[in-house]
Amino acid sequence: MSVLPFLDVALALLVVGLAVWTIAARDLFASVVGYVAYGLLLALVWVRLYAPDVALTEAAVGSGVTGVLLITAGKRLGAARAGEAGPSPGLALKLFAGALALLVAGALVAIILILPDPAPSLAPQAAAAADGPGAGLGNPITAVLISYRSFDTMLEKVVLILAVLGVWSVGADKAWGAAPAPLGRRNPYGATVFLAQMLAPVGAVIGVHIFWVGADAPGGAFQGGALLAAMWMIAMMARITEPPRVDARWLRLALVAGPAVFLIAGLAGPLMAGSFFAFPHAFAKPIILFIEAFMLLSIAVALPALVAGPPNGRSE
Amino acid sequence: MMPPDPTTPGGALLVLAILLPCAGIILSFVLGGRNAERVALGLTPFGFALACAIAFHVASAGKPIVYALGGLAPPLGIALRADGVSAVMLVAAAVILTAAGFYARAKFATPEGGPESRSALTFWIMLQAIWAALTIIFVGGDLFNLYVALELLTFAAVPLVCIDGRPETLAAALRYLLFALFGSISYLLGVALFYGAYGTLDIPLLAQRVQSTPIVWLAAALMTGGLLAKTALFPLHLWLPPAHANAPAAASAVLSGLVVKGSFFLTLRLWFYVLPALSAAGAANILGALALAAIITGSVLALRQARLKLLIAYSTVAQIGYLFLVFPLATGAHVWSGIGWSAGVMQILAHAFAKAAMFLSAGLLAEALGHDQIARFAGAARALPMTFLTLGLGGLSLMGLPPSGGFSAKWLMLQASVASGQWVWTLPVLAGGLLAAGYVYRILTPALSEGDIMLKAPPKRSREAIALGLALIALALGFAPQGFFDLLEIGRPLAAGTLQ
Amino acid sequence: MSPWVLAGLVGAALVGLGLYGLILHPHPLRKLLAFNLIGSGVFLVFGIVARRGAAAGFSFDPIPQAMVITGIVVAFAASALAVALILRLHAESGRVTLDPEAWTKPDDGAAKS
Amino acid sequence: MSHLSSTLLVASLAAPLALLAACFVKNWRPRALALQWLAPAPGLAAGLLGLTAAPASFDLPGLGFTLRLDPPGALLLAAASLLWIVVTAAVWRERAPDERFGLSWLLTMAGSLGVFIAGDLVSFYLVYALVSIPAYGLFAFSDDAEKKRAGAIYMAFAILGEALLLLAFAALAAGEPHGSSRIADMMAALPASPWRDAILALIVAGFGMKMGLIPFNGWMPLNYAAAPIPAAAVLSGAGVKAGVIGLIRFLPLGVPLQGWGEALAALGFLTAIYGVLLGLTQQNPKTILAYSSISQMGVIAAALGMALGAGDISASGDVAFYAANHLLVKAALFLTIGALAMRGAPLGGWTLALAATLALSLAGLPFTGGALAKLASKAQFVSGWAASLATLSSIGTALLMTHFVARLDAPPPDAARECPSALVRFWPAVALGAILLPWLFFPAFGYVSKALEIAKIWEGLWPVLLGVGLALGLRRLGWTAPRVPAGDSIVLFEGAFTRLLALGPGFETLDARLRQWPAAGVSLLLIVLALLAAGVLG
Amino acid sequence: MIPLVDLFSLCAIGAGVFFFFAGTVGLLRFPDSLTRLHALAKADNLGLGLVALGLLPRADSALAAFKLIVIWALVLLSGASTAQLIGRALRRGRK
Repeated sequence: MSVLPFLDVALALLVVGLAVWTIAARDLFASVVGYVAYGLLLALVWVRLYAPDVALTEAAVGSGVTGVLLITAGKRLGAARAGEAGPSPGLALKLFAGALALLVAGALVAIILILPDPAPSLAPQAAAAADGPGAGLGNPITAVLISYRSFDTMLEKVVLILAVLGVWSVGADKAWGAAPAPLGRRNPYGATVFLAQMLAPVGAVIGVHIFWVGADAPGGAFQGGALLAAMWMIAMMARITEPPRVDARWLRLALVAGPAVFLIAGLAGPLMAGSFFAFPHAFAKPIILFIEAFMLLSIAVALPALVAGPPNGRSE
Repeated sequence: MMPPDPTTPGGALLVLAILLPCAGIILSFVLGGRNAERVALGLTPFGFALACAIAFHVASAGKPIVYALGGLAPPLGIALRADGVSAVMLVAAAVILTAAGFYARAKFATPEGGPESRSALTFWIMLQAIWAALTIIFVGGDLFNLYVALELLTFAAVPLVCIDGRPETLAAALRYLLFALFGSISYLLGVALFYGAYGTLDIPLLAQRVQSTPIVWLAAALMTGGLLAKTALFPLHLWLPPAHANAPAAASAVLSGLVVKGSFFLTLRLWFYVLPALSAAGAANILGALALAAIITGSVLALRQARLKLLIAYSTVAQIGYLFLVFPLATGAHVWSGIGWSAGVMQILAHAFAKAAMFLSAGLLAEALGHDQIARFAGAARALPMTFLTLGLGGLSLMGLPPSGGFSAKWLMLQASVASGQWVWTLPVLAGGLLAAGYVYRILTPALSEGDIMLKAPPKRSREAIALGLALIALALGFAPQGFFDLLEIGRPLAAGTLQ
Repeated sequence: MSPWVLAGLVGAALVGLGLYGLILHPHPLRKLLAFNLIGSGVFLVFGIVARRGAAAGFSFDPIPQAMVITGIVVAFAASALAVALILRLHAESGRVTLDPEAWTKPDDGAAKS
Repeated sequence: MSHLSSTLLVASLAAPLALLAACFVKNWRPRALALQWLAPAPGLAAGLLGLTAAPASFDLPGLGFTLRLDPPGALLLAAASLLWIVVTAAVWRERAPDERFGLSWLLTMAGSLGVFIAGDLVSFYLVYALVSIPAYGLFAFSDDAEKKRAGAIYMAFAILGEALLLLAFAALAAGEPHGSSRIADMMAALPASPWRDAILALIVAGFGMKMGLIPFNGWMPLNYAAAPIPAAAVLSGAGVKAGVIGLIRFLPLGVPLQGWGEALAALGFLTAIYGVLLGLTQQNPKTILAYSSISQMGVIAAALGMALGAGDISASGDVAFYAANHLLVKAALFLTIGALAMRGAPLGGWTLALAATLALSLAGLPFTGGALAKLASKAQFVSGWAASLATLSSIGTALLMTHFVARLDAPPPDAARECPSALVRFWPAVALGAILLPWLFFPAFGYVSKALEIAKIWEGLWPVLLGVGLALGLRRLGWTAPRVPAGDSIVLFEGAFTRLLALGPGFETLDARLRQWPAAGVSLLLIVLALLAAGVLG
Repeated sequence: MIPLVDLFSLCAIGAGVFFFFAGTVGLLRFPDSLTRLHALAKADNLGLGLVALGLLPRADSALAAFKLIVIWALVLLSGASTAQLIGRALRRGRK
């Protein structure tokens, strides 16, 4: 009798409990904090599902960067009066909506329990392709992301560009071109500065490491990029560095580097390997790492840009 | 082990058609300023040519053209697939986006050497993003890939809604975004279930494998619900009127004419391409009932709006209802299904062109008059004859009067309803036409009556011509030859026994 | 009970909770949190699908896992866009309500005839 | 079909459309509009040529449209073309109306000529819409409240009629087994169609609206009162005949349908009598003519109803002749209002006599075109009750027309201004033409000599005399009819419409509720669950 | 006989778990935020340190062992900084 099932159940209860807290908390800020904790614990669930890559992504993006984003927003909105968003719905509506949500969740549970057995899987095909289009990458997730379903990944990078532009576009007209508002307070606390000075270099190294091993072990451009992004954000919070101006050419180049290189590589596919988004088997791994390197850069720049928000014309 | 590469001749065009606007986005973003506009407009002829080339290939091959990305066949790889409907939609989108782009030059121009402006950069990039997203939606063959495309579409559309930065547009954009996210997450859950059940997300492969099991039905219900939220089918239209009515005219035209069609198109794909083997009469009737409610409510609300753009936006709510009549009228492998199918596609096209033309005209009108209060239009038709001609012609198609695409669509819908014995669907078709006549009348009558009107600035003739051109296309659709309807049948799963 | 069933239950619970919050919370940021809860619930469904698909020497099916990674990034981008809109709306108007009536200008009103 | 006639047939539709196309160029527009009086010329030629030719079809290559000319259509085409030429030339000779009016005129003209030659369902619907909808522009653009009201009501009926016909046509098309869209093929398939009764009901209701059959008669008096005299002339003359040709084309006359025939005949006679009675209550000569039109259209419907009951396909020619006569006479009568108003009171003896002769032509006064029309329609009214009712309607028409002539000295205020002066000068020619031209056309349909038999003359004369006598007698007695507002039953429609409008705020409330976020969210879940249930349980 | 290394691991991890437990009790039972913070910081730093120490001998490689130390160091760093920041925020809130 292993102790693991009990841990699993405890973890599940904790995760659901924090989710309930996130929904039920009266205070906006408390709800946000609950969500961040929830995200961290969820990463553990992913570990238990044999999904370390997802766990890393969830911890870094789903909980970490999203956490900063939401906490910042919650802090700015928290000062505002309650009830400004409109009245809370009545009890009857609450009961009705709750019943419907319960029904949907119930249906989902029922369906999950009758998922076909044996489960259909593309794992055999992915395994078979590992030495072909998979380029001998030890991490099948990376092979899926950069080779088999590279098209999804490239589009997702385009989505990130659009999101950045969308966030910027929310700013004021006259502020265009300027930098977003600083992430930290005018006189950062010593502890913040200390943390940034200590953590950022180490974190950056770890980020690059995670990216580098991603070809064969859990990790990759997403996770590494998210870590780099986090380090940059810490540095910005400590005012060691400031958010860049949105019209900075280097920033724009960095943002598009990933998708641009991806797109060019995809377009070159017919010349290299006879098909768009195909890579010649002999050079597949270096090409993939090359693409990933630029994606790392783009992610590392895009996530902080998304958190920093639209350009801000006012000087603090 | 590996299935053979299903790529067909001409398939490479599909990749190019997607990558072209993607490259445009990247270039515009890096070069910035006036270059964004140059890139966006400079690429339009190429995009249009690619769309036409795809249509030509599909028509001449008589079967869908396919491209397996990376040379890797589904289920492991992603395939792109263009059939007759995709081809037609690609061309329509190319025309409308090009028109919207050239129309918008007046508003979103960056002066030579001038500083980059927020709204201009956003507009030109998002316009290309919509192009890219729609292209993927029209030719995508993988349900998850289509999810990414849907998100691309939403991310491109939302900033356009609030591009002028007023609080009410921000609220409209936020409502749009949140509800669209609600929709996309619902869609994504359905995708997960499909993968869990069949281990593939490729549309033709799924079509071969699906059976009428609870998993499939839940997946289909979730995906449909999500897509309906993004399409704003009544009663999920909460976000549409303010979003479409407050965006700049060129954006409204694209949002109303094309963007809602993107998610609708995926609904079509789901039911007619993924699930053709299922007997979906019950679901089709639910969608038909919602369509009926949409047509009546949307039209009545349009009839009661004081502002022209809100009127046109509510008309979109009604016209979206018409789109969904395709489900009861084309589901199954009946003789009449082909008629219903043609009707549905014709309705997409007719509404796309007519509505785009009307929104562009409404924009010109608002700029010229400084307002879009219908009650204050007296004498406007004399001052702006071409603009009102466009509104009238667009209205003609919405009302379903001949000759117009709207007429053809209604005509085919009525035939399919009668032939299938579902007389109940003639009610919304006819009532919607009458109510549309009512709201078009409401626009035109005050404008045509006598009155003195002061124009702030007369609209540019070229912009009026663009809007008129779109309206004329909506009209010309009424003359579509048989070959056009044959094209729509290419690749339709249940067309004349293609599915065993 | 195998771990994936447990994860499935958690996923379904998250979806249900998120739906409840997304529908009923008036504050857009709370809606956004709820959306993210649904999102992670949906990702968990992908996760159990991947886990159940363990085969050919893999302890998971890599395709759904890769989709989750893509999905997480997209969901974050969506959250960022929504937060930017919420903050801007708040800064511009001091309100964050989504109630359509609250944003109706007097001249938007229906024609009273 | 001969080369010449097919060319003319195409040209009858192409000529107005070409002018329309020319209007898109701003510089050409005034010229094109001024030249439009020439546009019906090919139609006139085609019509005259087709009067005696065998029915023939011509498929327009490429577009899938079919044009068809048969004697009934040809007669109406010729008469309508003639009317359009005369009135258009007169209107533009004096001073060009504004472009809005000019374009509406041209569009209506194209539709009005097109309905007589359209051979397939879709093109018929198209030209039918053309003759109905742009006509709005001929009278309703105005600040005058009454004209606006007339316009709105006209439009409502036009669109409603279009909707009913659209459904009928779609059902026809769906029931045609070979995918043909020709009207003739549709009609061949109709009697066996499972939806026959529904289609017939829609056809009668749809075209009945155009013809002003009760209870859809209310728009016509408002319309003609609001329209300027030339517009009223072409609308009452040519426009309304679109409904007549519609019934001729879309009733399966070759197959006896007893029940439908009797119902239509009853509706027609009822309308005929009703029109006379209500017309007597009116004071405005234009309105009186409108009620006379309602009554005459009732007679036509009755004739078609009898033919439908008997399965008599030859009735189409007779009815077309009756309609053509009405086309010419009614248009001339409208012009008479204007012409005499310009001449001013008091009306001279011969003027009055000519006007009276013209008016009584409608009642079948011997030696007028009306006598021939009556002769033509006689063939349908053979049975006892139908013959009696037909005679009764003749008496009524004579009564009503006498009332009209009596009211000519009180024309509506704008009548003199509205009427082109050329028509005033040529009025006697126009009136004589309307009285006599049918004699030229009649040989294509029957024997003129029949109309000159003494018995027939007497048969035609006594109801007229009786009607006129009654009218004069009542006048002498000082009897005045009760006043009924123009449009009579329309007030009820308006009331119903107002109540319908009152539903609007309800919809607004509903919409406002549903657009609340929680409502939309709940709706989404409900839809998902409903679809799930439909799938799993269904 | 348990190998000495395992005994060491057991003791160290056991002690670590005790500190975590104590920290959690403190978090739940202490009267105000500053004292709770105090309890938490101790638990994190010492508890995790002892756990990491216990795991050290069991690491597969020197790199893995190094990683363990780095993890502890990073948590130490962030824990201390965060506690400092929270404490400052609390003091500001009291004023």
